[in-house]
Amino acid sequence: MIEFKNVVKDYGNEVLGADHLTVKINQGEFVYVVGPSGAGKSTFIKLMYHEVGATSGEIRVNNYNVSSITNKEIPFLRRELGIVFQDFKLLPRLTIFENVAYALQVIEKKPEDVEKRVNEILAEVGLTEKAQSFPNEISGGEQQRVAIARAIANRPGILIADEPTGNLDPDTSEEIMRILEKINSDGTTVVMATHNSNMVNEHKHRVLEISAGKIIRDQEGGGYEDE
Amino acid sequence: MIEFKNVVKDYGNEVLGADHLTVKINQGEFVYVVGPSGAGKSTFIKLMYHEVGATSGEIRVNNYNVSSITNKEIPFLRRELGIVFQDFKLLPRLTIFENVAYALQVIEKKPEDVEKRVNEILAEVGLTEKAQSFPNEISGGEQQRVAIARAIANRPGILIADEPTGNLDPDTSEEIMRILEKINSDGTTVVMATHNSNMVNEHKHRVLEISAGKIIRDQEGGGYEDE
Amino acid sequence: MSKLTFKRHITESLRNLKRNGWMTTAAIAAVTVTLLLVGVLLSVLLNVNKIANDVQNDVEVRVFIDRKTSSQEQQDLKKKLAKIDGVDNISYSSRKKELNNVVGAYGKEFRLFSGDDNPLYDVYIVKTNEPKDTINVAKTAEKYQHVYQAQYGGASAKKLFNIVSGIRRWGVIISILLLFVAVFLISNTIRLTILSRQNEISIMRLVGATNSYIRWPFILEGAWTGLFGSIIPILIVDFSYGWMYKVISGSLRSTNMALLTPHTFLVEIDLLLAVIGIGIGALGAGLSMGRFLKLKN
Amino acid sequence: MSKLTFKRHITESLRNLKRNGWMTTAAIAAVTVTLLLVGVLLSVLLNVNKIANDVQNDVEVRVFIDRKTSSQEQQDLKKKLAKIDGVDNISYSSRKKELNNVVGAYGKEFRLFSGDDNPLYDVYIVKTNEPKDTINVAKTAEKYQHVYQAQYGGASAKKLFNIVSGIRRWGVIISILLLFVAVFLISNTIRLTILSRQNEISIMRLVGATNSYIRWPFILEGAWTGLFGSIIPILIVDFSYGWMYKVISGSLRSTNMALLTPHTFLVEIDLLLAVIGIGIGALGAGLSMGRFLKLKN
Ligand SMILES: Nc1ncnc2c1ncn2[C@@H]1O[C@H](COP(=O)(O)OP(=O)(O)OP(=O)(O)O)[C@@H](O)[C@H]1O
Ligand SMILES: Nc1ncnc2c1ncn2[C@@H]1O[C@H](COP(=O)(O)OP(=O)(O)OP(=O)(O)O)[C@@H](O)[C@H]1O
Ligand SMILES: [Mg+2]
Ligand SMILES: [Mg+2]
Repeated sequence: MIEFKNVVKDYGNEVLGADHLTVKINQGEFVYVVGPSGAGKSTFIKLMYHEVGATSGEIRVNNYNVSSITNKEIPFLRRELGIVFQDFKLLPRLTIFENVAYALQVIEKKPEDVEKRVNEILAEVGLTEKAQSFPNEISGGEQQRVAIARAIANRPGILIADEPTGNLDPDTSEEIMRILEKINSDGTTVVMATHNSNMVNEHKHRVLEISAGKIIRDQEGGGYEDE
Repeated sequence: MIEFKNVVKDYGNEVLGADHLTVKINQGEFVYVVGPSGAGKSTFIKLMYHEVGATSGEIRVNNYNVSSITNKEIPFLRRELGIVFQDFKLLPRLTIFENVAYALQVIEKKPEDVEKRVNEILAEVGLTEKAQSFPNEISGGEQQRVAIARAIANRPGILIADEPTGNLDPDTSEEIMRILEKINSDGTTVVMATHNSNMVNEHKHRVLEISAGKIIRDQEGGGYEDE
Repeated sequence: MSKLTFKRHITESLRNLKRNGWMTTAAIAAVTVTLLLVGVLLSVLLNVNKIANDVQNDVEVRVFIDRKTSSQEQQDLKKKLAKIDGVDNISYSSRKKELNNVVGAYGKEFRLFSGDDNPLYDVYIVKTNEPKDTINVAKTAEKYQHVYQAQYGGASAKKLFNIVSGIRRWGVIISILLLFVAVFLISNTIRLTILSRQNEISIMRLVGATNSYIRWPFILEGAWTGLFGSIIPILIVDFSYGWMYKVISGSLRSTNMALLTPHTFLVEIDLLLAVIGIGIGALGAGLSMGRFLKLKN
Repeated sequence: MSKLTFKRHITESLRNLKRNGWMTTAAIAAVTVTLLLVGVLLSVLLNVNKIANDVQNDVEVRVFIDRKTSSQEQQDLKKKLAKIDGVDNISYSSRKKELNNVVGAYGKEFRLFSGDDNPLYDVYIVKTNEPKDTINVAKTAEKYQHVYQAQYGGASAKKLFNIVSGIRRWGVIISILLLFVAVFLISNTIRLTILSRQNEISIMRLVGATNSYIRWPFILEGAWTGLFGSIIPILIVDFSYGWMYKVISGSLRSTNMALLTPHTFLVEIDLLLAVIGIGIGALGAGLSMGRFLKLKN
C-alpha cells in the first residue's frame, strides 16, 4: 500500500518536483507513471523510498510513515521494496553476481540460498553468462537487466521501477514486461515510470500521468496518451 | 566518411563485440544501428572514436586510420566527431552550461563565442533554465539532452549517438529527431544506435542491423525489423 | 552481528582492498611511510631519552683514598667496598689518571701539578645496581679506614646536564607531536579513500543495507590497510635497530650509558606501530563514514 | 598554450578545488600537517646544528696573564689585545672565578687550592669575529708582555664535543629522511585525490581534450593545494620561532652559542615549506596523471 497526501517536493529555485500529489496505490496493483521529461516521475518514485525527502505532506508505504521516517528505519523500509533505478546504480567493484547477491546478503540470507536465488534470477533476465563480469564490461541493456534482477531478487512486496526498459530493444522489453506481470500476478505491487508508449498501450494497466509535478490523469486501463 | 574493413573486437572470454564488420558510411548519410541488447551496437560505435581498440581489421574515419592511431592523434579525431554516449558521461562537477562549454573550450574557442553557442544549443534542447544546475540535479531525460547538446555544440562533421532517446518521452524524442535530421540535412553524417522502433519506422533512413557482433542487414530506408 | 555476516565482512573487505588496486596501494604506501618515520624517530628519541636518563642517574660513587694508604691496604678496602649492599662492580683510577682527566677537560695549566705536586687522590669508582643505592654506599664507605671522602651523584660536567635535559624535553615534545601527526595522516589517508567511494556507499544504502552492515567492511579495510602498512616499518626498524645497537653499544661500553635493549624495546615499538596502523586505520574509516551514513537517504 | 587557455586553466583549477569540497579539505589538511612537522622539526634540527657548530667553532681565545702583573698593566694589555685584527670583544675572568668553574665542574677537592694556593691565572677571554681568526689572535697575544700563555680552540669538555657531533650527524640524517617523507606524503595525497577522479579524466579525453589540456588544471590544483597547505605551517613556524628565539636567546646570552636569527632563517624555512608544498603538489599531480592519460582511450 502506497499513499501520498498533499505531497510537495521543492528542489529550490522554484522547481517543484512534486506539487501537492495525492494518490493511493493498493497492494497488488500495476501502475504506470508517465509524463514528459522532467515532469516529476522520478521524484514521485524517489519519495516512496526516501531518496528525496518530502518538503510537506504525508507519505505512507506499507507500515512506514515515510515522511517522518528515522535514519535507522530507512534500510528496513527499502528491504520491503524492490527498486530499479533510472541510472541502474550498480556497484562498480562488484561482479554482476555479487551485485544481485548484495541485496540478499544485507537481509542476512544463507549463502546457499543466495547463490541459488541469484543464479535463478540471472537466468530469468538472460544474463547467466555475464555473472562474473563487472558492470563496466557489459552493455547498457545488460546493466539495466542486472538492475531489474537485483530489484526482484528478494521477492519484494512492492516493485518500483524507473524507466526499466529505456535501454532495451522491443523484444527484450517484452520479456521484462512478462516477468513484471508475472510477479504482479503473484501479488506484488508494481509501480513503473516509463516512456515506452507501445508497452503502455499494449499491456493495459492503471496509468498516472504527471506533468510539472502534478498528477493530471489517473486512469485505470488507460493508454500512454489521453485520447 | 566511415569505413570498417573486417573489423573484429574480441573482449576475451569468447565474447566477440564485433565479428568481421565490413561497412562503409558516406559523408552526409543518416544511419540507424539496431539490434537486440548486447548485440554489439555500442561496440561498433565505440570502435569509431577508439573508446575500444579493434582486435583486427581496419577502421577509417575521415582522414584518420583509427585502427593504428597514436595516443596523440586521438583527441583530434574525436574533435571531428560529436558523440552522445549511452550513459551520457557528463562531468559531475561541472554545471550543465560548463559541460556543454567544455567541448568548445578544448578546441580553444573564444569565451564570447562559447557562451553564445552554448546558450543557443541549450535553448534548442529546451534546457535554458537548467544551465546552472549540476548533472545530479536534473532528471534522466534532461541529462540525456545535455549529452546531445554537447555532442552537436561544435557542429561536428559526424554525429555518433548511442541510444539518444532511451530516457525521453515520445514528444521529446520527436524534437530531438527533428534536430538530428536538420543537422543531417546540413551535411553532417549521423550514426545512431537505437531501440526506438517507432522512430526507425516513421523516419526512414538506412538501417544497419547487428546481431552477435555481425551485420545481418544493411537496408536503405528499412524498418526497425526486417519484414 | 551473526558469525556468518562477520565472515562475509572479512572476505568482502579483503576483496575490496584487492579491487581498489591503486587506491589501496597508495593508502598502504602512505601508512608505511608515516609509520616508518614514527618508528625511526621514536627509536632515536626514546634512546636519547634513555641515555639522558643514564647520564642523570649515574650509579657511580667515587671513593677517594687517603694519600698514605699502602697498596695492600687499598686491596683490603676494595674487598670491603665490594661487600656493601647494592654494589655492582669497582674500578680503580690513580691520581695520575685523574689529573689527566682534568688536564684533558680543563686546560694545560693543570699539568703544573703532575708528579708529587698532584693534589688529587687515588679513587675507587664504585658502580651500584640502582641510582638510589649510591647514597647508602657512599655513607658506608665514608666510615671505612683509609677513605678520605666518598662522593655520589655523577661526575659529569653540569653543562652536559643542561644540554641533556634540554634534549630530553624536546624529545618528549617532538614524540608527542609526531604521534599526533601520524594519527592524523593515517586517518586522513583512509578518509580520502572513503570520500572517493561516497557513491558506492549511497548505493548500498539504497538497496537496503543498514549503516553497520555498510560500515564494517570499510572499518576492516581500514584495519587491513593499517596492518599491511605497518609491516615494512616494523621490519626496517627491527633489523636496523638490531644492527645499530651492536655498533653503538660497542662504543658505549666504557660509559654508564646504554641503548634500550632490542628484545624488549623492539617488541614495544613494533606493537606501537601495529596498534597505530590497525587502530587508526579502523577508527579513521569508522569515523570518516559517519557523515555519509547520517544523510537521510 | 594560449594566454586565454592558461587563464581558463587557472579559474578552472580554483573552481575544481572549491567543488571538490571535502576532498580538497582533506588534501590540504594532509599537506598542512606534513609541512608543519617538517617546519617544526627542521627548525629544531637546523638550530641544533647551528649550536653544534657554535660549540665546535668556538671563537674564544683564552689569554692567561702572568701572576705578577699589576692592575694597570692588565688594563694596558687589554687595550693592546683589542687592537689585534679580528678581535670582537674581550672579557675578564679572575683566577678565583676560574677556580670556581673548576670546582663546579670537577669536584670539591679543588677547594683546597683557594686563596693564595690557587694555581690558576687571571684570564682575558678574547672573542674573535671568525673561528679562523683565533689562531692569529692567539699567536699575536702570546708575544705580548705579561702574557703567560694564549689558548684557542674551545674550552668545553671533550665529552660534549662527541655528543654534539653525534647529535649533528643524526640531525642531518633525520632532516633528509624527513624531507623525503614529506615529498612522498604530499605527492601521495595528491595522487589519491586524482585516482578518485579517473572517471572524469576519461570523460575529458572522450570529448576531445588533449592530454596537456586535461593535465594543466590538475597540476594547478596540486599547486594550489600545496600553497594553501603551506600557509598555516608557515604562520605557526614564524610566530612560534620568533617567540622561542626570544626565550632561548636570553639563556644563551652568556655563551658563545646562538640560535639562527629569525629574519634570515625564517625566510629560508618559509620558502622551503612553500616550495615543497607548491612544487611537490604540482609535480605529484602531473606525474599521477601520467598513467590515466597514457591509456589509449
Ligand atoms: N568492456 C567489455 N568487456 C567485456 N565484454 C564487453 C565489454 N563491453 C561490452 N562487452 C560485451 O560485448 C557484447 C556487446 O556489447 P555492446 O555494448 O556493444 O552491446 P549493445 O548492442 O550496445 O547492447 P545494448 O543495446 O544493451 O546497449 C555484450 O555481450 C557485452 O557484454
Ligand atoms: N536533486 C535535484 N535538485 C534540483 N532539481 C531537481 C533535482 N532532481 C530533479 N530535479 C528537477 O525536478 C524536475 C523533475 O525531475 P524528475 O527527475 O522527477 O523528472 P522525470 O519525470 O523523472 O524526468 P525524466 O523522464 O527525464 O527522467 C526536473 O525539472 C528536474 O530538473
Ligand atoms: Mg526520471
Ligand atoms: Mg549499447
